[in-house]
Amino acid sequence: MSKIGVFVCHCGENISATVDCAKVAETASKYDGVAFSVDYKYMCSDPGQSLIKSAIAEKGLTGVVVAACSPRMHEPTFRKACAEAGLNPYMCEMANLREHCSWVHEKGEATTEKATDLVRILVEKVKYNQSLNEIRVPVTKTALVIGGGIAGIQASLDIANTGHKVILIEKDPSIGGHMSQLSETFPTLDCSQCILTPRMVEVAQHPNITLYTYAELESLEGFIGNFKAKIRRKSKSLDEKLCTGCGLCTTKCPTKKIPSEFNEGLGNRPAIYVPFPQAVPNKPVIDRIHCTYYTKGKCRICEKVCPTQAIRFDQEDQIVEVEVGALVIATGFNIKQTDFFPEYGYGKYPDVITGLQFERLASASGPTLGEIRRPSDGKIPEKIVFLACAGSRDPAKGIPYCSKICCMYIAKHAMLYQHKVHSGKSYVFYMDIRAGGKMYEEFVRRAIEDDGVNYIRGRVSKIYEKNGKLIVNGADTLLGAMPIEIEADMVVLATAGIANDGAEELAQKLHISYDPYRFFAEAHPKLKPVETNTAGIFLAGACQAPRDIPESVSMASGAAVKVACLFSQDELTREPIIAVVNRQAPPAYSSCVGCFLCVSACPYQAIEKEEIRNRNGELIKSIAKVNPGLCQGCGTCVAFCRTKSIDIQGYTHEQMYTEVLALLNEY
Amino acid sequence: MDDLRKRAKELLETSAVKVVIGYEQGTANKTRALFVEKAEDADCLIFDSRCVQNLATYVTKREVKDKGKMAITATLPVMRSIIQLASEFQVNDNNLLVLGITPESKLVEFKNLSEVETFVHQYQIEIDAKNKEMLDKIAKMTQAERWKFWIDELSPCFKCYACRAACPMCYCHRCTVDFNQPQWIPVPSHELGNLEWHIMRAIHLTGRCIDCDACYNACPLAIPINLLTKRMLEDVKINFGSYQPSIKADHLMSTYKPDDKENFIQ
Amino acid sequence: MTLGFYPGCSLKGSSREYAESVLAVAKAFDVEIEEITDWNCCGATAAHNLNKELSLALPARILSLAEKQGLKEIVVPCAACYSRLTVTKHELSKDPLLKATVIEANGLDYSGSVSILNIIQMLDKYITPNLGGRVVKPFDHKVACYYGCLLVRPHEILKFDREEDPQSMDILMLKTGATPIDWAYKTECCGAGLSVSRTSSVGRLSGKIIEDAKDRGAEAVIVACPMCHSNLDMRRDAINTFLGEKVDIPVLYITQALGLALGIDRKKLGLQRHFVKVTV
Amino acid sequence: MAEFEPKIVAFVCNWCTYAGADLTGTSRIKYASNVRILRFPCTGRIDYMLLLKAFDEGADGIIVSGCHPNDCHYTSGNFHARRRWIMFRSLCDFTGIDTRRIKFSWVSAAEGAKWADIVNTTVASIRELGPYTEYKIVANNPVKEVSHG
Repeated sequence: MSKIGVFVCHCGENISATVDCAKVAETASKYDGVAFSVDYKYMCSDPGQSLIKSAIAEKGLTGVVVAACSPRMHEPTFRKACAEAGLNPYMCEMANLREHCSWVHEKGEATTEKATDLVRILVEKVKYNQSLNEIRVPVTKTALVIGGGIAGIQASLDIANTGHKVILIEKDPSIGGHMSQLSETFPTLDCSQCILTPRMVEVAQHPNITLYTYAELESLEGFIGNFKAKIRRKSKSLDEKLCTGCGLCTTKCPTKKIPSEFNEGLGNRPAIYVPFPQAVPNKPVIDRIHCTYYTKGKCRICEKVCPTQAIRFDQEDQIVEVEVGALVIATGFNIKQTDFFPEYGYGKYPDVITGLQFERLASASGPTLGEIRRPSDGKIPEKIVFLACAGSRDPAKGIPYCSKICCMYIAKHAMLYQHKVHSGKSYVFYMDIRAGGKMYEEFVRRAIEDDGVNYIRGRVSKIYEKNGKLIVNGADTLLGAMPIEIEADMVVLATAGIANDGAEELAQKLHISYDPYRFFAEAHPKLKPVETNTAGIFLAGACQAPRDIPESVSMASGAAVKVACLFSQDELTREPIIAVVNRQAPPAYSSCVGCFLCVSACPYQAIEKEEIRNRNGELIKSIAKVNPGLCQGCGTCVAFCRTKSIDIQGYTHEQMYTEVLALLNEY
Repeated sequence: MDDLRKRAKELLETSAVKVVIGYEQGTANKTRALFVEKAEDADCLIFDSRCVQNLATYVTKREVKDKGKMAITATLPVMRSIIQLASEFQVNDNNLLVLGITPESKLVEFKNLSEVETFVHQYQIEIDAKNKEMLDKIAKMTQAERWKFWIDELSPCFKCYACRAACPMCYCHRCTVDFNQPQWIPVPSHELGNLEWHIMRAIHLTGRCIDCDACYNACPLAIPINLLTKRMLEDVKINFGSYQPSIKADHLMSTYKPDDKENFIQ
Repeated sequence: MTLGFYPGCSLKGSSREYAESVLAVAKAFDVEIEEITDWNCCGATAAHNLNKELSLALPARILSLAEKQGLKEIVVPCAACYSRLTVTKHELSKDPLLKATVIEANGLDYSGSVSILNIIQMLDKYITPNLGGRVVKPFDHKVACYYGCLLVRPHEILKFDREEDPQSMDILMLKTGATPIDWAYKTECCGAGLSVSRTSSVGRLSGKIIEDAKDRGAEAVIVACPMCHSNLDMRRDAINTFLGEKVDIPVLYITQALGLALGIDRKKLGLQRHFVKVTV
Repeated sequence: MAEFEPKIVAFVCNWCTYAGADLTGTSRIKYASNVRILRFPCTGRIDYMLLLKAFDEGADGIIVSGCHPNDCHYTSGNFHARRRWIMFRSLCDFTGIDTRRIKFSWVSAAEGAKWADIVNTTVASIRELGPYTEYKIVANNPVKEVSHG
C-alpha cells in the first residue's frame, strides 16, 4: 500500500492568490493511498524542504507529490530533498500548480478544481513510480580526433594539454588541412603558414598525442566513454622509422608530372612526395596510382637512392584498433570546382580559377612563388574579376546557403592582388557583403577605399573567351541593372564551400546525423553547437558548416572542453529516464519478437540486437536491447512497439495510462 | 501441379528441407494447409484456384519453424508476406525456401529471398474494384454515418481473434490485447473495445499489410475489417508513396521524411 | 511508322523554306511525314503572357488532335512551338486538375501519349544514323551553330542538351563535313519578338551574335528556329547599321545545311528565299 | 442548466510545448481552465492508444502538441510522431471518430501566447460541438454476453 505525501505550495501568493491551497491539500488527503497532505507558504525554502523530509521520516512515505511550480524549475530541488530523507528521488513528482494553473486562470472554483485534478493525476502516477538509480558508465580517457586541419590540430592540442591522451588521424600524408594552403589570412593579413606550422610541429612532438597520417576511420562501435575504433593506416610504402626525410627520393622520382593536390593542380609533384615543404610528418609517401613501379612493375629508383633503405614496396595497409572515450570530428570541407559552372565555361577556361587556386598563386610557397600569374600563359593579369557567391545562395544550384567565408577572402584576394600588381584593376561582383566579425567590415572597407577594388553589386550571367580575354557579362543592380561587360585577364570564382567527400559515409560509420547538404548536424543549433546527437562525439570546424579560421579554432577548443569535462570523471552518471526492453523467464525471455523496427525509429542508434543463446551456444532468440549509454529517453520506440515490450522509465505505460484515467475519473 | 509434388519430394528426399508447407484437399470442397515431412506424403499436395489461404502465417510458428528448414508453396500474396517478414527478421534464406507460384500458376523456385523480392516487385499491390468502391462509399459518408457504420459492423465482433491468427503479420507472441498492465483493450465484447482492437490492428499493420484479405476470410462474421487496412494502404500511397515489401528498406512507419506533408497540424 | 508534323504559323509563312527543307530531307530518307489536321496556334508569346489556361489549352488541342489522328510521335521544327508543346505536356502531367480543365475546354480527349521531338531530336533519330555514304557534297565550311533560347531552356522541362553550352547541333554539323566553331553566343538572345516593335534592339542583340560569329571566322550561321532566322537574316540591315559594316554571312536552317550536304537541289531547300544571299 | 464545460486533455512534450505552457504562465497570459496537461518526454512517446483512452474516459477534446519540425529535443521524435498522426488521424476519420475534437499543434518553448491561443480556440470549438455524446453513448453500452456453444 502506497503512503503518499502531498505538499501544496502557496509560492508566496503566486499560487494561493487564485487557488485555494488549503482546500487542495484537504481534498488530496482523502485520496486513496495519501498518508499525509499539507499546504505551506514556500515549499522550496529550507523550512518547506524540512517539512517534506520530516514527513518522509515520520510517516514512512513511499511517494511524494509536490504541488508547486513547474517541474522544469524545481524538480531537481525536491528530488534532492527526498533523496536526503532516504526516499528514492524518482519517487517524487511535481504537479504544476503555478505556471499551468494559478498564473493562467482567474481566482475561482474552476481553478481550484483544476489544481486538485493536477494533484490527483500525479498522486495516481506516483503509485506506479519505481525506484530508479542513476546510470553509471566507465570512461576511457583517450580521445580520437579525426581530421588534422586547424580545427583538429587545435582540439588535439587542447585535449592533450589537459593531460589526456589523444589519437589524431589525418587522411592526407600531412596534417595542416586547407589552412596550410592559404597565403595570408584575413583580417590581419598574417601569413597562414607562419601561424600554423608551429602548431603542426607541436602536435608531432606532444607526448600525449599519437599522430597517424595517411589514415582513415574504418569503423566505430560502442558508446560514450567506451568507443572502439578501427583505424586504417594506408600504406605509405615506407618504413617511417628508417626514413630521415632527406627528400632524395622525391628529387630522383622520374614520374614528376602529377598535378599537386596541395597546389590545387597549379603545380606538379612526383609519385613519391611530401605534399609541401613544411609537412608534418616531413616524410614521403608513394602515390600508388601514379607510381611507375606499381603501374608498370618497373622503376624502383627511389628504393635505389634511399640512403637508409626505407622504401617498402610490399607494405600493406594496417588496421589499428583503439579504445577511446570521446571523438572530435574535424574533417573540414571542400569547395566546388570550376567545372560545376556551365555559365562560366564548365571549367574549360584555364584562367577561370577557384579561390583556393588563387591562394596558391598568392602564396610565397606556391607554384608562382607568390606572383599573381595566370595559369594559361603565366602573364600577370592586368584586369581581374572576382565572383562572390559562385554557387552559394543559389537554390537552382542546390546550394541555398551562404558559404560564409567568401566575402572576406575575396576582399583579401583583391587586396593582395592590388598590393602585388600596382597597375592592375580588380573587380568584385557580389550579392551582399557579409562581413560580420571583429575587424571584418573594416577590412572590406580597406579593400574598397584604400586599395581601390571596384565592388559591383550584381551577378555575372556568363563568361566567355574572346581574343585571349575573358569576357565577363554582368549587371550592376545599383545602377538599375545596367549591363556590364569586363574584358578580364583572369577570373576568380568564390565557389561554394561544400561538405567534404565521403562525409555521408563517415557520418554513417559514426552514427551521427547530417543535414541535406551533408554537413554534420549539431545536437542543437544554439545551445549544443559542438555536440552531435550521439553522446561522446563532438564536432569542430567546417565539417559542420562553412567556418572561418577563428570560428573553427573556437569550436575546436569548445569541443576539447567538452571532451575534457567528460574525462574529468571516472564514471559517467546519467538520468535513468531511458527505455528498457522487458525480460521474462525462459522460454520466452522477452515479449519482444525481434522485428527490430524500433532500430530505425531510434534517433540515437541506441537499440541493438541481443542474441539469446543456450549453453551450447545455439541461438534461441534475437531480441532488442537498449544501450543505456546511448539512450536519451525520448520514448519514440515505446509508442512504436506492437508488443509493448519496450517501456521508458519515468513515463511507463502504467504511469501514463493511469494519468489519463485519473484525470477523467472524478473522485 | 505434378512439378510441385516432384520438387517437394526431391527436397524432402535430399533433406534440403525438413518440411514443405502447401495445400491439401480438405472437407466440403475446401483446401487446407498441409505440412509434408515425408517424401511419400508429397502426393497429397495440391494447388488450384481454391488455395487462397495465406500460408505465410505458418512460417513464424514455433511448431513449424522448429522442424528445420521449411519450403513453402507461395502465391503472390504469400511471397509478399514473406518479404515483409524477412524485413522484420522473422525468416531468412537459412530457414526458408520459396516455391513460388506465379499468377499464371507456373512453379518457380527462388534461390533466395532477394530473388523473391525482385519477382514480387513486378506487381503493384492494387485494391480490387469492389473494395475500392466500398472505400469510396464510406469516405463519402458523413462522420456520423461512418461512426454508425463501423459501430454497427463491429458490434457483433466477439474478439475470437481469428483475424489475428490468420494474419501472417500478427506473429507477435504477446499482442497488445494480451497486455494487462495496463489493460489497453478491455477483454469483453463491447463496441468500443472492438473498435479499439480493430483500430490498433490496422495501425500495427500500416506499412506492413500486403492486402491478402486473410483476416476478412477468416472472420466468422464476415466483418469487413480488411477495409481498415485497405484504407491505410491507400493513405500510405498518398502520403509516403506506394508500399512494396522490401527486405532492406526501412519500415514505412519507423522512418520519416523531414518534409512529410500534412495539413492539420496548427 | 508515320511521323506527325506540326508546322506552326512561321513554317507556313515567313519561314516556308524551313518547312520545305525539313520535308525535303525527310523525303530523302523515306521518313513518312503527316501533318496534324486542323492544327491551331501554339499560343507562343501572346497567350502565355496573358492567360495560363488558354496558353495550355491551345497546345493541348494540337496534342489531342495528334492523338486522335493516331500519331505516336510528332516533330515540331519551330523552337517556340516545341517549347510551348513540351511545357504544356509537362504541366498537364503533374496537375490532374489542370488537365481536366483543359480537356473540358477543348472538348477533346488528352492522354499525353504523344512524344514531341524538336528538329535536332528528329534528325538524330531518323536521319543521322543512316547518313553513312549519303553526304555527297560535304558542307565544308566553318559554321557557328546558334541555338537561341527556346531549344534548350528550361532544362528542367525539356531535358535536352546542356543549357549553357549546347552541343547537339555542333555534333550534327560535324557529320555533314562542317567545322563548328567554339563561340560565345550560342544561346544569347536574338531579340525575338522585338523584331517588329523594336527593330533597333534586334539590330544590337543579333548584331553581337553575327559579330562574334564573324570574328571567329564562321562562314555560315546555322539555326533551328524561324524567329532566330528572321532576326539574323531578315533584320540584317539593322544588324549592319549596329555593326557599322556590311556583314554578309548567310544564315541557314540546319535542315538546309544538311540538305546541301546531301546534294538536294537548292531550290527545293528554299535557299533563294533568304534576304542574305546564301553563297556557301 | 450550467453552460457545457468541455473536458480537454493535452498530451504535450516536455521540451517545447510543456515549456511553452510554462511561459504562458510566466507571462501571465490567461486562458480557459478546461485543459489538463499531461507531460511526456517527447511527442514520439505519445501512444495513440492513450488518445482513444481519453475519449473512452469521457474527454470531449484532445490537444496533442510538441516541438516544431527540426526543433525536436531528440531531433526526430516529432517527425516520427507526425507520420503516426497522419495515419492515425486518417484512420480515426475513416472509422467515424470526430477528428475535429483532436487538435494537433506545434508549440515551441517560446510560444507562450500561441499555447493560450490553442487552448482557447480548442475550448471554443469543442464548446460549439458540444459534449462528445456519440462516443459516450457507445462507451456506456452494456457489455454483451457472448454465448459459446
